Amino acid sequence: MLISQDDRLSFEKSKPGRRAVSLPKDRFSGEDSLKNIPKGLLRQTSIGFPEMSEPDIVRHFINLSRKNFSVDTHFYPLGSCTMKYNPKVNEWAARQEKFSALHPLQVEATAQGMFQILWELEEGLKEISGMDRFTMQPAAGAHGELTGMMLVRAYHASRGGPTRTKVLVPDSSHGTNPASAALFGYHVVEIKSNSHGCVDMDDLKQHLDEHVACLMLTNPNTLGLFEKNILEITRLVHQCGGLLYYDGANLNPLLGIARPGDMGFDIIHINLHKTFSTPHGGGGPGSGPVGVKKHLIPFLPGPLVEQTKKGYAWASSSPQSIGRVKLFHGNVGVMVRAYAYLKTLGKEGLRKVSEAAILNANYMKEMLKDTFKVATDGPCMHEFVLSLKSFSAQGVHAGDVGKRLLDYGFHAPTVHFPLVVPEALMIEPTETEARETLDLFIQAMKDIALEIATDPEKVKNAPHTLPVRRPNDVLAARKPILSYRDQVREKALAAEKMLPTTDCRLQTSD
Amino acid sequence: MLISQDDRLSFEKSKPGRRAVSLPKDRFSGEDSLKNIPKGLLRQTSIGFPEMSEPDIVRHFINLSRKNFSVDTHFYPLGSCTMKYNPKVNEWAARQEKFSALHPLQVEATAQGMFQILWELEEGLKEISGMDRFTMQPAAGAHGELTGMMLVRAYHASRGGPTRTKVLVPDSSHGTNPASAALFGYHVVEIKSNSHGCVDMDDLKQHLDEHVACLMLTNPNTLGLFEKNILEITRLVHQCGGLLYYDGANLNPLLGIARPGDMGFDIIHINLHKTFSTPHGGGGPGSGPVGVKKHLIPFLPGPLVEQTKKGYAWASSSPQSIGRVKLFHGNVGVMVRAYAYLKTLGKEGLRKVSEAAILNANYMKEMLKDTFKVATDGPCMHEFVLSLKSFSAQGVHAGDVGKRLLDYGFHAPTVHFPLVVPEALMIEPTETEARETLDLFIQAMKDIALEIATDPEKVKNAPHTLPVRRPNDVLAARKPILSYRDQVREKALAAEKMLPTTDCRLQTSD
Amino acid sequence: MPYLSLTEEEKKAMLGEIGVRSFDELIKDIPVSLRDPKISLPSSLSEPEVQDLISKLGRKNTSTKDALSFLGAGSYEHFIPAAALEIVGRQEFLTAYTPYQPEASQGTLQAIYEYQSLMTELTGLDVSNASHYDGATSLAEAALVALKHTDRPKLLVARSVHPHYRETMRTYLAGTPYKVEEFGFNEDGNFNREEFVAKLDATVAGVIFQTPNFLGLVEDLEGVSEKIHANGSLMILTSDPLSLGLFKSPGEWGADIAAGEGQPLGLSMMFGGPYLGYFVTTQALMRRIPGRLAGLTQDADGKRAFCLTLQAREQHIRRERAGSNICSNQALCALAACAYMTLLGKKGIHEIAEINWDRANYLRNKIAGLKNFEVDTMQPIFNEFRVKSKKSFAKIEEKLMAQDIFPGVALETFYPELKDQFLVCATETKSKEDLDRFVEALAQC
Amino acid sequence: MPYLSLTEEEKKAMLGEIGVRSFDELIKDIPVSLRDPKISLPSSLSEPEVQDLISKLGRKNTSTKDALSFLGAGSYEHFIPAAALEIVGRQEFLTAYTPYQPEASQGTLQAIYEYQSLMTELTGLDVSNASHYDGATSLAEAALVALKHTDRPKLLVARSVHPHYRETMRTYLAGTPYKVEEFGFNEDGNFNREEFVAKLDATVAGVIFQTPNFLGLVEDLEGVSEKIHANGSLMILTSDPLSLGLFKSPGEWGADIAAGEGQPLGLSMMFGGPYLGYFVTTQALMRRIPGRLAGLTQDADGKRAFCLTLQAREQHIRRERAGSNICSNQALCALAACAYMTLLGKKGIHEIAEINWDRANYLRNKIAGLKNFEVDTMQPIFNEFRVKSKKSFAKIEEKLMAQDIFPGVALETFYPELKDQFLVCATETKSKEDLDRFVEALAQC
Ligand SMILES: Cc1ncc(COP(=O)(O)O)c(C=O)c1O
Ligand SMILES: Cc1ncc(COP(=O)(O)O)c(C=O)c1O
Repeated sequence: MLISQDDRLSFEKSKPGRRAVSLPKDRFSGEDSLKNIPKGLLRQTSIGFPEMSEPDIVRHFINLSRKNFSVDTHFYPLGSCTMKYNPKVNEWAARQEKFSALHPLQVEATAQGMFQILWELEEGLKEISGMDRFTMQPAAGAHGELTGMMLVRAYHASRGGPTRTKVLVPDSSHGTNPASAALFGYHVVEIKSNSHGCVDMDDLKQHLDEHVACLMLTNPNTLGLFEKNILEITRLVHQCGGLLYYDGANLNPLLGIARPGDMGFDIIHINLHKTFSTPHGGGGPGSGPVGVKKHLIPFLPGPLVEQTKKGYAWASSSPQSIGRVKLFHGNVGVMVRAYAYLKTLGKEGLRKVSEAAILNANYMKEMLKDTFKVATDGPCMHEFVLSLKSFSAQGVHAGDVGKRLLDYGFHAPTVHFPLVVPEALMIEPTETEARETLDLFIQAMKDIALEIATDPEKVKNAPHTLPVRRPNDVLAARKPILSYRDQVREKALAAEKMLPTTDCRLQTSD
Repeated sequence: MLISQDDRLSFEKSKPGRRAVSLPKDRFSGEDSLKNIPKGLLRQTSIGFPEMSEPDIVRHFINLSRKNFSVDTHFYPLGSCTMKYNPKVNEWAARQEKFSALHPLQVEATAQGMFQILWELEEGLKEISGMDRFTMQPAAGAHGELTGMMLVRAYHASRGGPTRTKVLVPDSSHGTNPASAALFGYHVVEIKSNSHGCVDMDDLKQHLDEHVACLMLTNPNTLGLFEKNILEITRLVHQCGGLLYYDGANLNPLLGIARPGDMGFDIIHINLHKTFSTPHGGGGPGSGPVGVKKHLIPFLPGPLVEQTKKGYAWASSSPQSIGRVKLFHGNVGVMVRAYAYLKTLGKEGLRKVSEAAILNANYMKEMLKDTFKVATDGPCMHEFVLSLKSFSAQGVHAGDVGKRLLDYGFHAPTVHFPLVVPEALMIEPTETEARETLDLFIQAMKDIALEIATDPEKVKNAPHTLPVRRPNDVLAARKPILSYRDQVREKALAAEKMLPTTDCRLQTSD
Repeated sequence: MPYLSLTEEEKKAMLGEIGVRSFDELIKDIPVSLRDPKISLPSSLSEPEVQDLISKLGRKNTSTKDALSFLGAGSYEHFIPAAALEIVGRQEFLTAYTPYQPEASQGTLQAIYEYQSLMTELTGLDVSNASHYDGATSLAEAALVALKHTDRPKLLVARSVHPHYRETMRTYLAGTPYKVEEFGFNEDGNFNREEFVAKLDATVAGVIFQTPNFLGLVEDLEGVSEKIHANGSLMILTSDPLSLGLFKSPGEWGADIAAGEGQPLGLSMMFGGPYLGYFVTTQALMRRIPGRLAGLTQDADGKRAFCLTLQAREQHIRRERAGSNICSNQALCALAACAYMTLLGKKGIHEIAEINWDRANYLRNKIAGLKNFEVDTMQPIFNEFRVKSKKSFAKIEEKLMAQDIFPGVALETFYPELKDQFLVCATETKSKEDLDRFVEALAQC
Repeated sequence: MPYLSLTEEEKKAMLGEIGVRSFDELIKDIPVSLRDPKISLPSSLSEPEVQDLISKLGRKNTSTKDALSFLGAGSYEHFIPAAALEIVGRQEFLTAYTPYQPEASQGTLQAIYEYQSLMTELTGLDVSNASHYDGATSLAEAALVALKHTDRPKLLVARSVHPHYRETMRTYLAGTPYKVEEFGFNEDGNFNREEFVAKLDATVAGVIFQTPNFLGLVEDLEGVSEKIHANGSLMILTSDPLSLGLFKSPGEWGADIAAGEGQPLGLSMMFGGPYLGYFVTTQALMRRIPGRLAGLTQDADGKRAFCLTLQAREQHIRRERAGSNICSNQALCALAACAYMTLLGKKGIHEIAEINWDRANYLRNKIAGLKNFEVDTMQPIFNEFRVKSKKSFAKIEEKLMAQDIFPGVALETFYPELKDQFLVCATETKSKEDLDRFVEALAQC
């Protein structure tokens, strides 16, 4: 077994008596004082944490990290996720003790630098999006959407009138859109896409009535198309008294080019972890500030930052505020990164970013279109979708092509999304990639097309060169093993009943 | 080509017009002022640095790093190098801006925290080694040796008497010992090792006369043996007026167990980058403080730290000082790390470290001795040497076994050193390795022994699984290509003469 | 822009190669009236200028490293092992997306799986998710699980649960048919058992307690779960996870869900986030868990492999029928907690809890000796406790701030009746001298 | 000790397995009289305590980030790109040894090779080593190369070479048969051409210049190399490498060896080290280069590979006949410089030089307007210049220190005749406000 590839769990590497971090030995209260705690309150069960030395723990995690693909090591054209480069100066900024060691309830005067960042970041987001005020609390896009739905409800409630129970979402929308609306009790109505991949205006009109609370839209949509009827769409929804929510996950191609606020959106979230270049961390944390037009400001979660004569401060909550949606002020660490990025971008940088994102996507689309079917016509924005339906004959699915790309050293594009495209492969190169990288990817895709023709099994069974081959996810879901405890339990049970365990590896050589 | 394994040079990834780091645009002097600089002073030639974007540069270096073995990812039992775990808290300490942003010529009062570290580290080194004063200037072990030789010369010069021209070193000594002595004009005399691997007392006595300036010794020696006649050795050398220099590269097994100062050494260097756990950084920086007994203090390079009523300060140089051996105060960043380690060790930790280092080495030696010939008898200290002479029949050399270990996921031990052992393989596990790791290594060694018997070619051609196979070092030395310029030049020349280039890869697919 | 690769020449060439005359052709779908908005932003800064700006802004803050801070109340100052910081900084962890491609994400997946395993050990419950946004949202999701699982309309919440948690829960439930009812705490700070029992009726889906509660007291929950379960409701517990090294775990108290804030597990305070919502529950509720789950399985060769599992619960599969809408979570924070807990190890987790208790206990005893302050030394605490001042807290705070001491969090903000009372927190970061200095400063007030 | 793995049980078991009764049997060769020395050291600190201690010690320093510093004189405050810091922090670079096993060290080897390539580009010379300890030792080694190569006994050194370099060289050569002779500088700070010419005799192995010299002046070395080479000697030049983005390179001046300090290339000042000795020379002197060299070659499959080469020069092969004794070098510092230069790129290296010049030039012009100070605005400088004060420098320093300004380095320490003169350095780290604030403060003196 190679230590560098030792994939045992920390629990399996544990040995009684080993210690890593050392802790102070002094006790100030005197040895016996612990005895004053009522027995009934004390923990009786042991805590089965692993016992390892620091060197072994560090090696464990560093070697684990080496099994990942990441933006810093690989091209990661994951559609809808905007896996752009995460600038190192942003990380540097967020690590400064002068920010990281601030308590959220410190007296305002002692955190003026922090306040200034929050304030200026909000100002920047307002300018870029065309909105009037932001709450920085939401932790991610979906959290922003949920907050948005609360704002929608509070707004309509404040105005009386008919009860508005419907939230409209296009069938191409991201799963969080309907999920956020439904979680908050709204009835979700799907609007069809037309043959071009945009909102079907007729279908939309059919659903517009006085029960519409809101239309949620991402623009460009998940097919990478700018909704060219956007002004008509927002006009129609407003006309029937509904609000417009903008899912800002796809803001990257619009910096300095067009603003959701100008399109007529009332509420918007921005994924700082996408457009504003903060790292995804293997799934989070993100940050999903929610911006609104004037008429919705009173409903925002509090507290907001305000500028006073004595400096920045927390504004007292508006009586109409929906209330806080998070423990404290949001994912501030992510905001510090986004702030550093905003300062680097500046006025001049905005458009450059979006132009390059759009150009890169169009270049890839054009270079691939002879080999693969593009799901849409004409130019795309920052991403595009291929439909690999034609390979079904060989039994090859979009997901297989994604897996085969891993062997070529590329992270897979988003597969099987958006749902409206059969066998979808959704490619978003972002602006930070070099042309050479795009060319390598294009070549790999063409090579794979050839493989499908000549040796489809190779593609269907890919990847072949990664730390593991395809995990059996049916087994994973049928017999969920979600912790080391489950593993131990399963093993004991299997031993008893003489059955095979899911965790075969434990049975074989260690 | 996999981007993550793209081994082109930055120069080869360059494209005109690309930029990474941005710099301020403002000029305070006015555009034209540059014109005031005399033309003759200005650079005329262009600087052929690569042009790349920051994302591509980061990916370049991160992926390069992934081609390395390192302590944080692999077991690295490189004899004589003490590749112990490099604690992360030490790195954390050295990165603090409060140290890293100190200028070496700051007014003393503004750097008292830094001074305290230097002072307390010196105090600790004194206690641990049994010496009376240290200079922290030397940058590494070899630099310490050179400083030591200067001290030897200055000391003898100050006392008059016969000119002492000889420096004695055992034939098992590290190459830096004779090189340091010779560099400084001494005549180097090799003392034989006896059949047990220790200093041959008879040979030593033969060379002792009034021309002996010094005996350089590392103890335990490079065979991993404690020189049991050490007290006799130091007595004899002193008797004839010579000094004793201790090469502290092998101090790791002696912490809290025995002190060079007590053994009779007059001068010693300590490799902070070995015993004191600072990282090797791919070859450096190290730090090699030199400690002396009282009679040599006046000769130390200055300035030294002293404690005054107003706090710490630089002491004014002694008139007998040999003068500085380095630009400023030594590799302070390394010292900060060593200081953090010293504080973590404390009184209690010293012996624990050395005991574990010795035990680990003896355990490995005993477990391997039935399969491989151990070069010495009896217990070893923190390292031991195998002699693989017996495999010569199969044409397998120590170096081959080292290479084959790479395939097993272990860094190779030191090979072909010390020179006194034919086909030497020198193994130093260090104290920070777990028993399981040692066992895996032992098993790998045994497997390799089996491979030598059954399939020696596999071993002779190892490694098979690394980013490259064995580099042709004869070619490298015969036609040195030491820079991108050389490469370009060679390529042009080869094209002209229609010859193959060393850098074949450039000719084939990119 | 230092982060772009395309040069002007390349742009031109690429446009040409794809047969487009000008960039504007690519964005022709954007109505002209929308294009080129006037955006007022400062000019781009170069990296040296950004670094300089960040340093300058930093200097405008007085951090808890500059001052002696006794602030707690949901965000805690703890020592973070340097090794944990390095692990979290590993670029392959930091710059990866959600592990949707398991073959290219075994590092992240195994780390999440280990995090889940550690959390089940710590809480004594069966199944942990991969993280939620923070303690407040995690607890709100727990409330939703209870409401849906029992199909009952009401939550019963102890008033001694963190006020921000309760506010967030109310925000989440406002406008829905669900109701939140509270039961109070006694003069001594412990929950009011009579009121709890009285309000536990057939409409109650779940009951939420916090221990140590917001006032710092370790609640005695003896017999509570039996009552709740007999009523057909779920018991939800939120705790400082570090306190579980010393005090009874949610599992031991009989809780169905442990949901709360994991920040004490190796995350910096960072002015309030990013933090870590933990969510651990029983086997019975497994399929109601919000957020991602990493599971163990086999790969095509029968080798151990990890993947995200039970995804049918989630929004990207189930859309409007999903249990929760969460997508991005706090993965890197979970990794930090995973590294932290692993570094502490089996013994360390007990020790760190004990040390926290020791510091707070010592400090409380000392303050007990001051004439202008009152503490109840008989109540069991973890690392935080309530101090009643005989003088105005605002004045005291002002005085101490002048000495670079952050004395604690005023309780009146959260409970108007607790005038001039404040929460004081002391963790392992405080030395005896620190504590004595604080006491001395208080004595001067 | 948190860094050990062996438990007491394991130790016992292992001793047993190797047939040893007690640990002492393993160290029986150590004379009993030597064993168990009494060592007086403080007790072991836990990690939180170490962190605390380090933070406390840090607070006792006033760093150049806390103050406004104009210190230079061989160590320079520069902006370091965050990306460079991350690269240097990569564990696989940081915790690897010297790349003696090339197959397991291609990362380090290629990075060194790129460093060497960048240094040849920058200096305009042919071959760079992989690093030396620092500027002073590298220059001393260059002196040794000249002495050995020409087999002549004397070095001629400009007195305007950094005094610490000259001292180090003297230390290196004291007690050897070699001699160092110096030639002075003129009133204006430029080297004394007549003296140089006069002393350039047949015993001279090499001549050493610094430009910009210690007083900050860019030397005019027109015709110098011709004279030196005509004399059969070598020309050795030491320069701030950043200055080469603007001013003539060693190659252009005809130098045989460029050796000096690479700290300005992305290394922090760190109270004086670790720094980076660069050493670049001509093809002719290649085999005399001290220290390691990385070379390009082919692997067994004909694929490109890197390895250490020309090792026959080095101590581990050649022992007492080695050209230099260096073993460990400053590899990680070279990596930092490599990352820094790559990040700057072809344009950036010129720009950064220009900005440094701009800041210093602006500041010098401003100071020229002050009545108590005198500067020579006609002399070409890079980022540093000499100021003559009409008042006591000690007093000025005291006044400025009270305003958290480090005004510069006193020249009297190094050149007794330059009383109340000081060196002022201004790099790209200084904003216009910073410079104006300094001038304002000086004006008040
Ligand atoms: C279009 C779209 N909407 C919403 C989201 C949800 O954002 P988050 O993951 O930050 O909750 C995503 C994330 O992938 C998305 O692509
Ligand atoms: C025994 C011995 N002496 C001296 C040295 C030289 O030390 P440094 O590399 O720090 O110059 C070494 C380094 O490997 C060594 O092992």
